[in-house]
Amino acid sequence: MVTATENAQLRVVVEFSGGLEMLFSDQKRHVISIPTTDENGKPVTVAYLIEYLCKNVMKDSRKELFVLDSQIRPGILVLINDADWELEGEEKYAIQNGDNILFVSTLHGG
Amino acid sequence: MVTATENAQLRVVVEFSGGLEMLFSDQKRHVISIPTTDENGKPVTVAYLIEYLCKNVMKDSRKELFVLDSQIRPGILVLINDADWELEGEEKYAIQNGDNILFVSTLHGG
Amino acid sequence: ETPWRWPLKAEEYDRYGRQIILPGFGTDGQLRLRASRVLLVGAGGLGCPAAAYLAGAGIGRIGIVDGDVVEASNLHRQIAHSTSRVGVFKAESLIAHLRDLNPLVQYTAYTTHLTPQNAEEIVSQYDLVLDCTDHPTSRYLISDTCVLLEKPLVSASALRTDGQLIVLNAPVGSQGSMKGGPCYRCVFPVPPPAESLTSCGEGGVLGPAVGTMGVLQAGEAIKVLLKGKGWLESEVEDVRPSLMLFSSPLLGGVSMRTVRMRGRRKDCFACGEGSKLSLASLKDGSTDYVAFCGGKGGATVNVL
Amino acid sequence: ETPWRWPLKAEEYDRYGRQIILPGFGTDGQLRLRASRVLLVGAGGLGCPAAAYLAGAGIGRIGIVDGDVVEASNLHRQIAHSTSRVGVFKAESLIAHLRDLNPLVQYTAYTTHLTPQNAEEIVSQYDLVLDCTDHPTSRYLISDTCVLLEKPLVSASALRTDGQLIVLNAPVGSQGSMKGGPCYRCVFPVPPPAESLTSCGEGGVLGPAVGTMGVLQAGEAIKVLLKGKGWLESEVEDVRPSLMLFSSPLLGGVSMRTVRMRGRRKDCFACGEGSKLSLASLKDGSTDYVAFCGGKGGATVNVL
Ligand SMILES: [Zn+2]
Ligand SMILES: [Zn+2]
Repeated sequence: MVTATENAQLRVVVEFSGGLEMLFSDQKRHVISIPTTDENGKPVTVAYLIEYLCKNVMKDSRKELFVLDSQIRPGILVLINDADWELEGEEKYAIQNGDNILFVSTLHGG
Repeated sequence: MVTATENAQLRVVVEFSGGLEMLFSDQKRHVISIPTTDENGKPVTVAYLIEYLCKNVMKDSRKELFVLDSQIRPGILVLINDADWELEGEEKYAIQNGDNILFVSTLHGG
Repeated sequence: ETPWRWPLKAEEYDRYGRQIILPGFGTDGQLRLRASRVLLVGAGGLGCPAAAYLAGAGIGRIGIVDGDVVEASNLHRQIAHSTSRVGVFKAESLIAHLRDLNPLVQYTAYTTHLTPQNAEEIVSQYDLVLDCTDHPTSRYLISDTCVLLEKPLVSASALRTDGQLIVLNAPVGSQGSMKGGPCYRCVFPVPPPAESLTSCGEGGVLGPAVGTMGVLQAGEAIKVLLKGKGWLESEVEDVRPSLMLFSSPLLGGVSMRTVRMRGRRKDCFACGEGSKLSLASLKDGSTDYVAFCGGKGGATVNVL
Repeated sequence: ETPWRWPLKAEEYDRYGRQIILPGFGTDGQLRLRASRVLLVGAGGLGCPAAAYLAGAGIGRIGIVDGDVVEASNLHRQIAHSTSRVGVFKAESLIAHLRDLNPLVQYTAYTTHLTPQNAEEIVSQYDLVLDCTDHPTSRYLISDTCVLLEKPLVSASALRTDGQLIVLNAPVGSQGSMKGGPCYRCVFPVPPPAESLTSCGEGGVLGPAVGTMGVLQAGEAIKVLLKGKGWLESEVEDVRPSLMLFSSPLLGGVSMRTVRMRGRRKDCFACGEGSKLSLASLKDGSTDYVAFCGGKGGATVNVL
């Protein structure tokens, strides 16, 4: 029997900017629903979300422009509710319903 | 006996820009609490808020730069949750808890 | 010798290549800009940077209207003028800069203020107008003319450390119809009382604040021109433009906020159903802009 | 004849009056700008507008570092250069424009790229630096030099229709201390892999997008200079600067978003506790910026 908890979903707003949106169907803003817990029953984290995005949202085959060695590639900033994820626990941050997660490619042109 | 309803307060974020903040102690953002209902027991409106601001928040004596003939003076835009108040019923709009009300003086310099 | 088979000249590919390769721009976009004629009213703090980026982008023809001459007090923010051109008409001084930046553009200087009498003659020769002026009187006149001649209008303003920007009449709609974007009067039906107005001279202005607004104005104008007539039917109904609010306080960072404005006003004095405004009434002076704006204006208008 | 009793000369009051009257600016602010020396690294799409507004505002001394020459493909966005100066060093071309805009400023052109060898010599002569370059190699070099010489750094970048801006080392703190704002490496400790980099030539850039960033950069620089050393003790601890994200998509309006970044990194390669970075190690080449950034850079760097 499927319990209510297993069915529960988190609504997350995922945004891409600085050119990263080109890897995600040229769409800057995605509203997605993910489970509240992972396969081990633990609350889902940003690390889970990143894997989820690679598997389910990213159509572009160049995964290495987003994830390198199962980590966000250097040159991409991750902002959790408009704050650098380093202030929030990085990939271990437990996602809350309604969170806004922004991935920004740092620009170098000038 | 004072009922719970009479005690209830709405939390409203009031912002001023385009120079209007100079009439309000040079402060762009004010978080204020107002009653949920007016003296007649009706839900408070933007008209109520404007009167409240004049009486309780505005220190500057030049009320006529904000209100003329008990109306917002021409040249001031009122935005309710980032939309022109004309889209929301103007001064009759019933304020909700957590609303953001922005008063902007239109600029003409260039 | 092989004939040149490309839509743009070699020197155009060279000069505009870095924008042509932008996704969504392309050779078509460049051709559209080249076929466009843009009028800037005001060659001051907004007009200088706006004109520079429009000229750089390769607009086909650029007209500049300004009856003032360059003063030293302009130069902290009017960065396309120069000390050696103090005393020269701003429209001519600005074009001197633009012509050297991009000689492929055709330029016309109007060394006069825009008036109800000359507005039709001047504005009718262009496809899009930028309001870079600094007084309500000219803002209402420009908008009314754009309504009557069906021109989109990119309007910006700045004072102290703040700025505002809105794209009006985009898409254009005919007078009396509810289709198309609102005009300046739909959004601001009543001018502020004259005594509440602060001019740049009195209130001061931060160069980079007005400069940012001018550059953004050029960007929005380019987007309207790139879009051309490519509006979907659904985009023509109930158009609610964004008003962009910019702030750069001396004691803080920059901020920008976008608010949603109303669409066309059925009873708008200029674009509404029963409007009596016409090119004839404009010219014969029956719309008195100075009186409408509280009696100030005219001679005291100084473009930032 | 009565001696002149005012802190500024008459022509300075005249030229800068419109910014001096801004609340919080004043004669003191103008004196502060006049006493300041600002270095711009890069005279391209960011450097052109940034330098123009800084010169207009009356900075005392402006230095421009750029080893490139003006090309026609620059002119759609590098609006202080000109067609008649194609082939001229950008640093000199830009100063030609600035000198005519405001002859009261002292200008120095460095017609070379900034290198680990010349960085100390050049940067040490200035109070504040603007990073207007277009490659990670130069961004890390500029930041490291600013850490070692304790200079605030206003860093901006742009590509396609987007831009980013952050004020670093503000307030300045000494190497190894946790006081003061973070450096570029605190915020971006690892450069992006070379293969993920898109240059302006490849990716294209919208003139008004990079232009907006340059103008904003000048505004932030002016604010840092006005503030001077007036930081409260509480503002020096755990400084978390804002990163400003700007976007001007061709098919939409403009947007700007401010996100909160981390403060100083204890283990930062440049400003952290055990940092081995020194002016000597910079000069002797033991920090290889090109290798650090994945082997690209140097000769292929083109400033937008
Ligand atoms: Zn209208
Ligand atoms: Zn650091």
